[in-house]
Amino acid sequence: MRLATVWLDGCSGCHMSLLDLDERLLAVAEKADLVYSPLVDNKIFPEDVDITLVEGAVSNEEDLHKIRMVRERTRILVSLGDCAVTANVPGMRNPFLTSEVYDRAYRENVTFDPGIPNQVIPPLLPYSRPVHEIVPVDVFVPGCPPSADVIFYAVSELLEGRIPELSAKTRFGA
Amino acid sequence: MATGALSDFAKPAPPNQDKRWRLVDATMRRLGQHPRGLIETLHTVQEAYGYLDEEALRYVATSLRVPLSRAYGVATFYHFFTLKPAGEHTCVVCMGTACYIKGAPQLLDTVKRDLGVKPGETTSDGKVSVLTARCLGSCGLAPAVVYDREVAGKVTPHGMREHLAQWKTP
Amino acid sequence: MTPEELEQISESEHEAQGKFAHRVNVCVAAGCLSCQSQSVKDALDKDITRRGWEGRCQTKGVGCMGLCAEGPLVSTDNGTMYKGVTAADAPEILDSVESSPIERLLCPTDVPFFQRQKKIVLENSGIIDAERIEDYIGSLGYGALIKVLTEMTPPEVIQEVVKSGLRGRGGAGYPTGLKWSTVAKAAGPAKFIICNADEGDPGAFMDRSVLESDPHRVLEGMLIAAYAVGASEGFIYVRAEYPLAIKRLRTAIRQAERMGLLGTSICGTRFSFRIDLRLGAGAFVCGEETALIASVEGKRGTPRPRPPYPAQEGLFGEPTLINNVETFANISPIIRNGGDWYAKIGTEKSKGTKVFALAGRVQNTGLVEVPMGVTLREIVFEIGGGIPEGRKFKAVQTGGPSGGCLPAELLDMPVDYESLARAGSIMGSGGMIVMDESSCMVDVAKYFMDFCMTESCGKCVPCRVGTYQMHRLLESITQLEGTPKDVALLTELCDLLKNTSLCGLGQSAPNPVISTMRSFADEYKAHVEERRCPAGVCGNHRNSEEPA
Amino acid sequence: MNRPAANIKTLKIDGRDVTARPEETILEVARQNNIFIPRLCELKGLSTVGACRLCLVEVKGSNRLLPACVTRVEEGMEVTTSSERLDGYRKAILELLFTERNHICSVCVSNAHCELQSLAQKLGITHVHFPYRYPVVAVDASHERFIVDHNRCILCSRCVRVCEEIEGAHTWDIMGRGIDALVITDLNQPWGSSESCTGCGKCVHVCPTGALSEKGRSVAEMLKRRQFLPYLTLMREDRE
Repeated sequence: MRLATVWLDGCSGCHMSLLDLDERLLAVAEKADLVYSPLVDNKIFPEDVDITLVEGAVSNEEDLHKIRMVRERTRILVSLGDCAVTANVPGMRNPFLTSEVYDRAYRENVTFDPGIPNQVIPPLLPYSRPVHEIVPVDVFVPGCPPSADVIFYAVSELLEGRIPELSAKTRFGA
Repeated sequence: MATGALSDFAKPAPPNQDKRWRLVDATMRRLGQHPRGLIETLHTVQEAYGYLDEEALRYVATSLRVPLSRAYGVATFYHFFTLKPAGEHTCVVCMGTACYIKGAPQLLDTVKRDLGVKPGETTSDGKVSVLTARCLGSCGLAPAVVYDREVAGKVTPHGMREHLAQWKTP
Repeated sequence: MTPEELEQISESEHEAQGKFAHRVNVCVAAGCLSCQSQSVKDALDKDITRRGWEGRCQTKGVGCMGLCAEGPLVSTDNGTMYKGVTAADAPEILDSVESSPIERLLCPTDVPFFQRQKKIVLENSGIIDAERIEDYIGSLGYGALIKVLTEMTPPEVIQEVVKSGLRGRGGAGYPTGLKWSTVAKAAGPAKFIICNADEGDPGAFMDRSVLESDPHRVLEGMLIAAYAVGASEGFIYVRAEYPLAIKRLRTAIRQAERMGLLGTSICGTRFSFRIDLRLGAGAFVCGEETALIASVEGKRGTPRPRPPYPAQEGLFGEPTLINNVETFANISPIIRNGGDWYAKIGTEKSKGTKVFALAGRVQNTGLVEVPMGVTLREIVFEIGGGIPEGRKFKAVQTGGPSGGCLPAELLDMPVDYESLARAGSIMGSGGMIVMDESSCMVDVAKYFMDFCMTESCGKCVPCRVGTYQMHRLLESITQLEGTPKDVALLTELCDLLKNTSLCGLGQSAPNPVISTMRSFADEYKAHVEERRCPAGVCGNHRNSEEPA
Repeated sequence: MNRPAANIKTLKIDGRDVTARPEETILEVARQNNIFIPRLCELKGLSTVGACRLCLVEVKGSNRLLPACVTRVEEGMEVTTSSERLDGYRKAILELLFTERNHICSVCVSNAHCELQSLAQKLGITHVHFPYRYPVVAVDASHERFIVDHNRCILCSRCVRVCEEIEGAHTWDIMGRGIDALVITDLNQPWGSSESCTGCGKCVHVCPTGALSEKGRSVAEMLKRRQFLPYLTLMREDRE
């Protein structure tokens, strides 16, 4: 199986939790090749990925571009963690205008050379949104972050070709 | 119960000397000073003062022994009541079904363009308040608009524009 | 007041009116008033004085004549009707009462709009002066009340109403007689009658017209109901947005009290009944009985789960009978002519007549009363005169925000409770809005959902959040930004709201969406698949009649 | 207390034979028999309003779904508390609640102790398939001991009822209507400035979510105590 992980707008906590699999990572590695991930070197998301775990909400234009490409190249797309599932903390800006958010981040709270960057930082979308509002998602793993046990269970089931039943094991905010 | 405790909650005096409070008091008396007279009393206040402010709500609530939060809850539940003073003129665009399909949305667009206000708002100079109505029951004359209590039927954006212009010039 | 005294008032009224050689009636119901009909009446009065015709020609401010679109309407005693009359026409009209009619203003009455109607509820509308109880009495008014008080027992009255087959005219069509007997059987130290005059459907103005044109008829219906069920106090819950109706009701109550037709020991019997007004304050949900009761009690108008039903535990916890204006307005003719007479009109399950407010894209907008069972086609194309400007009929909407849009295929359907329900709409209170090809049905669905969202009381979750979600989905579809997935979500929410909402408002809120999705699926499809509005209504730039 | 046998109703809930007193509701009887029916607005000791619609059940012979919290038992009733249809509706209703305000469980004082959150898990909700609303609503920390965070409020009205029915202060009520409804104190003023609030804290402890909390609690630290409610009800009954 070809496995990938993607990091959109999130704190990387879900990837940390993934690393918490510890020695169980070896068990996963026996069944799957990690073909793309912020944890490995590949810079290009390959074609024909079997399973992609997505951490983070879709918040800016780069996220949007990336998740659409990932969806096209992935058989089973997994929303990993509350940011991907609900927009969670990145979504807390959603009641406000992006201009207000920029002001707060780059002007009000900045003492040295305040100003909104116009390069490098991809433009924010009007809302930070859960992945499934942008592209179809096959499996949802809520949790902030989902525990290593939950991730291991979910990935193991997927590698066995089954869709994991997760509601008994995790929830929003878990 | 001690009578002293009761007298603390005797009917309060009106907030000020304004004679219109007598009308309000009369309504409350007619309804036996009972909590169930709340809505009728609020109607009288709004008729007398044009809107319900905090002072009036507090006075009516205490007089009728209605909890403050309930009085506020009732005053904000019913769209006929308003907590803000209206402008010098009011323009009510009927949004009944007949008016809607005969061009009420275009009338609202006209108001927005000409006065720069949305329904429920008053122009910054306090001249005109714009409201919408559920249905005036003047469906035979759709689309209908009420300019300062006068119903006008078969209103066109052009006619409306002229009417609003009259109000703008002092 | 005795039967003899009533007879006497009636006779002297006839005599007083008979003294005039001529009479000119001017409609002073809200529709014509907003076209300055009062100034027409004033001009007529002035010209009568000028001519010295005071004893010869009477002018009378009367209620609605029906054809509101052509107002102000004026009729003369020789059966001529004039439309679009202005104050300047007054002298000419007075000239015409003794010569030939004025061709220029003539409103033909031998047309289907007038000929195809059958007036029971509106029998006095456009004929009597709503502000004079004598005129009502002169038209058999309060005769039914005297009849029940002197000749009938309460069970006999209920029996007559049961026999008539009358069903509630407020929407759901619950059998009126059955409702009355439930309240009559309920035990309670006090019972109440409420007349629901909070006509809330946008596009409906039947009740307003009845209240403005013939308020005593409603009082008489309530009195008879009170006698039948054993109530001693009644309330009319009337929209604050109807100032003229309120004024005329207040006048009518005062007059009836003065004549001993309301108050204690009515007509010398042990029957006492008082009526008070309660003003609605702009909440559609108060058409729901339990919400209406909460509002009369001075509270937020939120519905509560039933049972207990208002007939058992209603206003102030006591058994309460709630009927709407038109239902009460049917009572006195039923008592006067008998339940069997009434039951002969209409269809097997829907008896009598129904008043409809015909509006929208139709030639003759106004108020019509027709026997139950006539077809939509008759109403729209014969009585209504069809669609103006040579456009094509698209749909007729009945039942307001709880109803549905009926397409051309259903035009030959008879108008009765069952047929409308089968077609996915409801009778509702009687609003009938005609739409032509210039209306987009998705936009119409959005309009009604906007209404339901704004009017949701917010108590139960499915209605509070569901109407918001549905409106948002329809908003995006009408912005031509919707997807087929949005349509699927809409369908899911329709089912949810229908089955889980607390009250009728939420349960029926999806009806306009369901019925348009069923009959105009291609329009939804065009919006989400081709991003195109076939009627040219939707999109970011609304067509305006004039350049910005 | 002994009651004559004639006053006992027998009915079936999910195929099980159960008995009940005639004044009892389906929800009460189900609870006595450890049959789970989800609900958020109902709380034992407060009046029932039938507002959240989560406790809707199927009753044989009725074509409508009935709210278990206000529907009284009847002889021979056959009640189904769980079915694919009911579960679907319940999930949809809960999801609608999640979309209505800004429920960010991960940073909520009531995380892990929240009735909305735990019900969602129990009913197998792993994501919300309706779009979120993201309203701008306030947090009021003006009271010296308590906080109201409207982002977490589900308008169940438990606070309104406990304040009116148990405390007798009627500090809380609901203003506005529909999607714009909000719980308020007195004349929609800061809680800290309320004249009628006694500061008893009952509202905080009956609140099913993190909308009402005690000050000084961090994420997942707000535990709610409810034992006072049956206790007060019982003690007041005995006083009669």
